[in-house]
Amino acid sequence: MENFKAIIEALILASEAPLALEKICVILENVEKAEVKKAIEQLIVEYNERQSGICLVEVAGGFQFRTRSELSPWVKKLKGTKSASLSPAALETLAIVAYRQPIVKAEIEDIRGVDVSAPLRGLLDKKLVRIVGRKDVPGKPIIYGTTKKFLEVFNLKDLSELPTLRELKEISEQKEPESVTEPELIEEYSDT
Amino acid sequence: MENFKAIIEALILASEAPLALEKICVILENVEKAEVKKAIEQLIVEYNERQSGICLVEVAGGFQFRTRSELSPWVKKLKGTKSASLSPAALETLAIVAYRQPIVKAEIEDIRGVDVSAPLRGLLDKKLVRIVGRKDVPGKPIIYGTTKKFLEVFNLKDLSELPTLRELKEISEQKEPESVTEPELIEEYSDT
Amino acid sequence: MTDETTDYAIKLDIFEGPLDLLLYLIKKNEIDIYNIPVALITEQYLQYLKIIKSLNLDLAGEYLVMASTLIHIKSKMLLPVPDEPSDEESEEDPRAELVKQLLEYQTFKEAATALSGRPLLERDVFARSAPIDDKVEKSTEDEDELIEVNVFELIEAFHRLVSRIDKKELLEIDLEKMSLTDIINDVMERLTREKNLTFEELLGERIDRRRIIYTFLAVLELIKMKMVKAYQTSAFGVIRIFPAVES
Repeated sequence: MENFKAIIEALILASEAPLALEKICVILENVEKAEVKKAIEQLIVEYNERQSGICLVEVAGGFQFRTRSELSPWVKKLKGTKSASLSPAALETLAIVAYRQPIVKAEIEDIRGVDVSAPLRGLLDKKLVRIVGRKDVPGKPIIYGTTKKFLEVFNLKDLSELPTLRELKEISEQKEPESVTEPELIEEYSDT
Repeated sequence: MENFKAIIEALILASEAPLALEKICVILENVEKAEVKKAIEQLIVEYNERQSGICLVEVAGGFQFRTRSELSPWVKKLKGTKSASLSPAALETLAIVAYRQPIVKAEIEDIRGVDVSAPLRGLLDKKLVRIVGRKDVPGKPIIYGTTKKFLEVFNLKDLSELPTLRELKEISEQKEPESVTEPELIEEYSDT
Repeated sequence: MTDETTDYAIKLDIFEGPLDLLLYLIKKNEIDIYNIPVALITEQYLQYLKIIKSLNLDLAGEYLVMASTLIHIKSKMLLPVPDEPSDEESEEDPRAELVKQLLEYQTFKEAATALSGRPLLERDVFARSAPIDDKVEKSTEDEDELIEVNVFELIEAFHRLVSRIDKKELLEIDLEKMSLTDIINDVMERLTREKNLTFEELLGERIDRRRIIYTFLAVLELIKMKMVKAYQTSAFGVIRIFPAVES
């Protein structure tokens, strides 16, 4: 098995979802995790250097071949115009869930100032958001969190890769809002 | 569009079926068919020379990336650990068992309106449903219930964490677009 | 005025709620968010609501709640401020809560924009979507395959069924019932294992009130469903519970 890099390449291509390093190791059995990692890194560099239309990216806790984003106009032409864009309401709701998870519906509504039933339902349908459990308070409200698919769709390695909210404030040339409490990011809520 | 080879590569990766030469030409518009063909041939050679785990092959009247056939044992191993989803029939049967347990087969069939032998057996095999006991009525029908694994798969502490229908309605019942501020929510249902 | 009306009308459908409308007004008037002239903003806000009404469009309740909040703040601002701060904590700016809310909402609105600016799958980047290598048959030993399905799909499936057959009784499911089901399952499992148990044994160590009531209800339910039988050797004797049918 001298050429396990080729095997890794084949596995990543064949996998339906981003393929986790651990899973590759399980399949390869006798190769050190560090070596597998090195091989993947080499592959990433090779695809980049080759100016290929394909790149190997780390996303949602795994590796996946994707088309280069500059080429999207061409791929879109192939795929037709069924661009699955999210409405602003859905995006805002998703952003709140992503940064504040685990979160209940009432908390999302507090922030958005409107009822979020419809966008929340849309996000559940699209599997970008999932039910994480119930909060142990009277009424046992449902707790929501983001899914692995959310990471896949938004091209994130994991939740810690979400742009921090502080960075956003800087971009938006706000006067420094010292008094605002910094919402902390809850890291591990990716699903199994 | 000097680097149309990269575009071709991206198109082939993203295509749902083997991509025909003619279709590539339609998308690229201003490139000669002969040139497109030459680029594809170059790509095929490149992938071969690189000893990559992936090869570009002509199949079913088009081009497609495949894993190299020598590597199929590894790919098979990957597919063996593939995660499965439940068929709609299985999911419906499981839903009835989950919400109405303990329940006998005839009752499930009353609700689904069809024979549930096959999905029920599948659920037993997958260890999502188990035999809880027998009912002391003529025929001594088997009573079914959900398992611990069911709770694990659905990430539930116990059955009381299952969302109730009332809650589902709360998030799903679309108010008719009564306010102007929400019309874009509707599009959310139509896409994907 | 007509011009302005059209301007408003166009803007209306892009607001995501009262907070969004307020942010728009703040930006439009180039106002410092930390020092909102409440009277002005309230006036403009109410003007918008009037236009919505005049267009015969339904107004989400949240907009009206915000209107009353604004009016409330405005009236508070009109109250004379004591010259000297009293010994107690100095009176908070009546706008503080609203400002906090606006800033928080603004933060997430920007986060939403940033999210949609990322290279999105199926919009900017694409993954392989063809089934790979038909030659590779799926291995049949799916003994321990991972099942990928979420609870939402489950309840969706049930909801679908219910709406299809429209049986009202099916709707009578609530948390209480589900907790009871947990205990019913538990009781049946133990009975299958132990063959027979007394009520006390069924309770085990967990003897809180709720547990006793639920276990009792579970046994009653099981008897009703003809899944267990209860026997008593003498009056006031110990009640033993058996599975109704040997498995």
